[in-house]
Amino acid sequence: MGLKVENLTVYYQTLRGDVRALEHASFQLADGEIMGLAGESGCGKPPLGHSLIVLFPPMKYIAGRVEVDGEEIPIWDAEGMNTYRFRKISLIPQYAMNAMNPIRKIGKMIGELLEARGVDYKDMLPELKRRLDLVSLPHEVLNMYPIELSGGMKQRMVMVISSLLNPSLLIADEITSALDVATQKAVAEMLVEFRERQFINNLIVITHDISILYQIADSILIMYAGVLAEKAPTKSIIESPRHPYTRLLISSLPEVGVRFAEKRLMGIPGNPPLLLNPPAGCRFRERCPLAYERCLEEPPFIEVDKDHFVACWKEYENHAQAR
Amino acid sequence: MLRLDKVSKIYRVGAFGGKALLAVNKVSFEVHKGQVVSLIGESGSGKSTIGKMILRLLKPSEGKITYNGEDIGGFEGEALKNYYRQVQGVFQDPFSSYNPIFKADRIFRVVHEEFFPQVSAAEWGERVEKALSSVGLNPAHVLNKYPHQLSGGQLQRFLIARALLLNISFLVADEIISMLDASTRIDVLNLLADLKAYGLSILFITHDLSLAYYISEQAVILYKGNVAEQGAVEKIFNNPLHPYTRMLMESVPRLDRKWEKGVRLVDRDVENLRTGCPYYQRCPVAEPRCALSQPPLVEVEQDHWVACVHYESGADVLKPPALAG
Amino acid sequence: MRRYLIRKIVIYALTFFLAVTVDWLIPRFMPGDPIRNMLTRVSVASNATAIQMMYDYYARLFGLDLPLWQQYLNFWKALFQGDLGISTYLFPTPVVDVLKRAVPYDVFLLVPAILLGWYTGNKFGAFAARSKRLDNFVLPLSYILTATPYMWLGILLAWFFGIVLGIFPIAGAYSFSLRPTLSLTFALDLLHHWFLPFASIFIIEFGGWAIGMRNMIIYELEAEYSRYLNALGSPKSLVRKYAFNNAILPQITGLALKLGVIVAGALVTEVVFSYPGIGYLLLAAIQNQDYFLIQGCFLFIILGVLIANFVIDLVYLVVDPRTRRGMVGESA
Amino acid sequence: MKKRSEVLYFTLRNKKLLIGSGIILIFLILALIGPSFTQYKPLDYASPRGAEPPSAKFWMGTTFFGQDVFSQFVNGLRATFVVGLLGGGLGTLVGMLIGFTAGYRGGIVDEILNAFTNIVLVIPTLAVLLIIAAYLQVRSLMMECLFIGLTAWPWAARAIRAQTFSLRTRDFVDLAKLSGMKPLRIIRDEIAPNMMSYLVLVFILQFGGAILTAATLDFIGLGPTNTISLGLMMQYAVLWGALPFGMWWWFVPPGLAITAIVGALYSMNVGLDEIFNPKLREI
Repeated sequence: MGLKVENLTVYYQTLRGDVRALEHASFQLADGEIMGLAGESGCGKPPLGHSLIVLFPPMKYIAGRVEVDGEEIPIWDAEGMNTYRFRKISLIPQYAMNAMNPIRKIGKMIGELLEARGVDYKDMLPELKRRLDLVSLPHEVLNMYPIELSGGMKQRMVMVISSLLNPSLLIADEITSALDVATQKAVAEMLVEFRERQFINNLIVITHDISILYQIADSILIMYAGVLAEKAPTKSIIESPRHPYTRLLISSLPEVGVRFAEKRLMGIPGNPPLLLNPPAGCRFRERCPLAYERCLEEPPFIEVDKDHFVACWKEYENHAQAR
Repeated sequence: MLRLDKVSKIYRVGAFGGKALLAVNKVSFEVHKGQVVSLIGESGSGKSTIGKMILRLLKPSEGKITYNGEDIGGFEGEALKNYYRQVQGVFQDPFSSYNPIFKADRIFRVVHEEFFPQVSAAEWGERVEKALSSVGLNPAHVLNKYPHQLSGGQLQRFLIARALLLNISFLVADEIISMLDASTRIDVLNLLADLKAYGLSILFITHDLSLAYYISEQAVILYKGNVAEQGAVEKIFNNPLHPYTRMLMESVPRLDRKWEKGVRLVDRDVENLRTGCPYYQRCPVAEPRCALSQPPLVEVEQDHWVACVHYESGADVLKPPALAG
Repeated sequence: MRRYLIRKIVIYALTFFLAVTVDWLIPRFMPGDPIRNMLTRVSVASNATAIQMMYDYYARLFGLDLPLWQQYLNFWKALFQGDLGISTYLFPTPVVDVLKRAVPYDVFLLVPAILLGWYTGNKFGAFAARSKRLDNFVLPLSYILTATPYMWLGILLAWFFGIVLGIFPIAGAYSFSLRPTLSLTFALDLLHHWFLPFASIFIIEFGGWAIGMRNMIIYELEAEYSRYLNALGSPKSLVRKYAFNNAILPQITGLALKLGVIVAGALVTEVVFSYPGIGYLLLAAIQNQDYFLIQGCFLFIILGVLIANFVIDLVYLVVDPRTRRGMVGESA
Repeated sequence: MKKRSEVLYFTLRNKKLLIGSGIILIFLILALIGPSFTQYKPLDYASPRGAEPPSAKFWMGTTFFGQDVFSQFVNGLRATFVVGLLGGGLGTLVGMLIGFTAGYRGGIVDEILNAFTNIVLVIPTLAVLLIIAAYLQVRSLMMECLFIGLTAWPWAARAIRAQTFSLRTRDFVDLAKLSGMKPLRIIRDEIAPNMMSYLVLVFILQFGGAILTAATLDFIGLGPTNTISLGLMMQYAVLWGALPFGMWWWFVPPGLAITAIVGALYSMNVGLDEIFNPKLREI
């Protein structure tokens, strides 16, 4: 059944008013789907990822519903969510390097965490050890303090902890950005393996690095300025993007094997709008080379091809014509 | 014009400098006029330390850095200031490069006060506007603002404009685009390439081989402070020799190729390896002799050097497939 | 870990060395001739032989005819022989004996007041951080308590409980009518006299540690390991427990750092209640210009604080795994 | 611009800061103009009968000897503010000097200064003050400020050092070096302005600490020999039987004033901290 998000809208409360960080987000993940979430800074990746598990002030729930395996999840209820966290929805945080209590031995910490959630540590221990093997961590780490582990080891340890109760949905937030390329690759591949072994059902990988997503994700969701721009299977996003923003974004990535002297790559001129008071209509309008009058209205996020969703009037019209 | 000659940097760490950490080990290279040299490595490879030594923010422990033949270690007072007129740096984190409590354009005022006190305010204003235009910024949009009101890309261009005001001939660009959004990255990179066309020499410090390939002529691959491979960037990119370089090429996620499956990381158990190849611990093709002595940098083909026993004269040149597994 | 200990010991040794030097320096480099000042302004003994004896004693001990370095060495030598001179105010008792008499009272008063104040303050501060309403009440109260000068709280308590209500004695360590014996009556009397000075130190300590812990724990509740626990749906009790365990570490260091101030506060509390500890003794020494006794008290206080500090460092070593495993060079 | 107005907004909304500074202001005004409201000098024997409770003539009553408590109180307040300002100010300055030097220079200079700071930190400073004061026969208020300032700096130095240490690794400091700025100027123009809020907090705490230390010294009778102070009032009160005679008007005001001033300073400290540190702001 996977994950189903409908019309999710989350604001950030600030002094100067609400920042409309995420609006009208609707999408679905099929069983076992690994989705990458990408976009520039300030596009709304964290609000989307975090609101699915830890919606705390200054984040404010406005509207929308979230279903995991057909069951509605009360994301607006900070206390009530505790039942679902860890068991149904789990998180590998961006701050994985500091996520473990510095003065507890890791094994003891896991034990206390599990007991607090009503799981017997002893029962869990064999499985825990199996998973440590899987991510190539020695069993001794359970008897060590976090400070004794290297960055990559801590990252893998947190991955094991977060997925220990086989959550249906796992959210991995910028987990590879602090790692060296070799470790980055290993960690990303382990996440895929977690899915293969059905430790987790769905995985959402939040990152600014699209090339990582190309390696591991089944689908990619591109966000721009707090709204969904495009969601499609990875291959389609990379090879035949439909949204003008996605196209520009992909083409501005430095391709391997290109030299300035031979081919000059281009960025996207301009800056994303401020979300305190975003422009009406399509939020990419001001930077879009294709913008026309209709873009003053907000474009719907529609399926233009199988599993390929786009929020762009041009695509909407092409699609309508095709039919 | 800028030359490093067996430069090393040893950090004293721990209480009362108890332990020594070799951050940079006998690195030599040269940057010619109008040339871009890339310094490539992971975090902890010593690449930023080299940049800081060139900028005189750190002192080399051994070796010599010369600029147009003069030892930069000897520059004091006016001579140092004169050096800074010609050699400047831009750093990784655009937000950390600005004092958050002042407006961003204060960096221009400081340059005015320190280097050009004789220039009138009006003329300086014109120069600033010209410099901003030449880095693709609209002065009216960016002047008189606080750093947090500008984007990372704008801030990095500001810093390049600052360097341009000094009429520099050498720029140390330390990971200047790694914290920028994808959409603005390439513009800043292009700007550097354009400046190079006007005769500026650039030391481009990065962890991304493809970026180095995009912009530079020469490359130095560093691992734990040691040069693993160095030479013409085309040769390194098209024919990587050192196992470390190959690992980098293989692990960097790319949009045109998927990762090879099932490559396991090597992590040999070595306690305080003092002798031997610095990459021994992680090298998939290491041999027992690799733990004994550090291989010297040898020229394998013209302008392509590598430090690996497999390429020492007389040794069998390693065939690429052997490295993959 | 060995590094940590060695480092600490070196610092303490240096501190002690410096303190003794200061103690030695002051009477020598202050304006005026200390011997003459003392003997002209204070009539300590009535008979001429005693005065002469003292004069000789001082002349020899200050040894103003000797070169300075020799005076300094002699001072150290005497110190190691446990010779701190003779009190003029309690002539001819050696300073060391005078101090020895006062010490038990200090230990009896200070150790419980400081430790209990620290412990309950921390517990209460952590408790206050739980709810907004409790916090709103506890926070201002604690701030007022730490802002209160020790002697003033002592005076207020003495006045209210001693004079207005008349339920506690306000001076001395035991009633004049009793002699120190090992009887229950005496023990109860001792406690009765002990309570108010104890309470006035305890209350102020309590307030200070309560605020400290409250601020620390709020900081720790924001820490990333706490956020991770929250994200994994752990109950508040576990999050709070971890935050407390982490917050208590800086509080231990804080106790070591504040010890000097606390001891100073306790000294004046003793003065208010005429409690016969070092503080009371010191005041008497100052008022009677008894330089040897002043020097002795000073050295004794320093030594006490240093030893206590070292004990706290050892405790820290046991409590914080990071120092124990030698991962952090300097955390205290 | 936005940032400024935000700070202003929080300043005006922060009760802790407003209440704290209000209390300080009231006492400050009292200290400044109070003495002109009484015709008695603090140590004059104004009333032939001693130990009078508060009345229209003697607003705060008289001491055992018939001295006007109000006059002593307002003059004592003056001394208290002087000690806070000068003693606390000096402590802050020395702390800045050592903290900036150690933090900016690093290396061996830092090691030495750090060890020195730790040593002074461990020695109970009050004990040092006691023996110094005990050996001096004539002591002025200025001297007291000097001694307090010279012994109160260690924790400030430690705190400033830590802050400087983290700031000096920031890129803008490197950039200032690349502009040929001298170390002193970098500390003054680049590092110190960034710590302004922090330095204000340090000063406030030093101010309060100096007042408490002075009160303790004065109470033991080692304060200034030629003026009145709040601590001295308490000493006289205890010494001359204010307790058994129930003369609460003699010992309550000085202690209350110290508690109120120091408490108000702490309250301001917390308030300012909330303003400067967005993490602590309540939304």
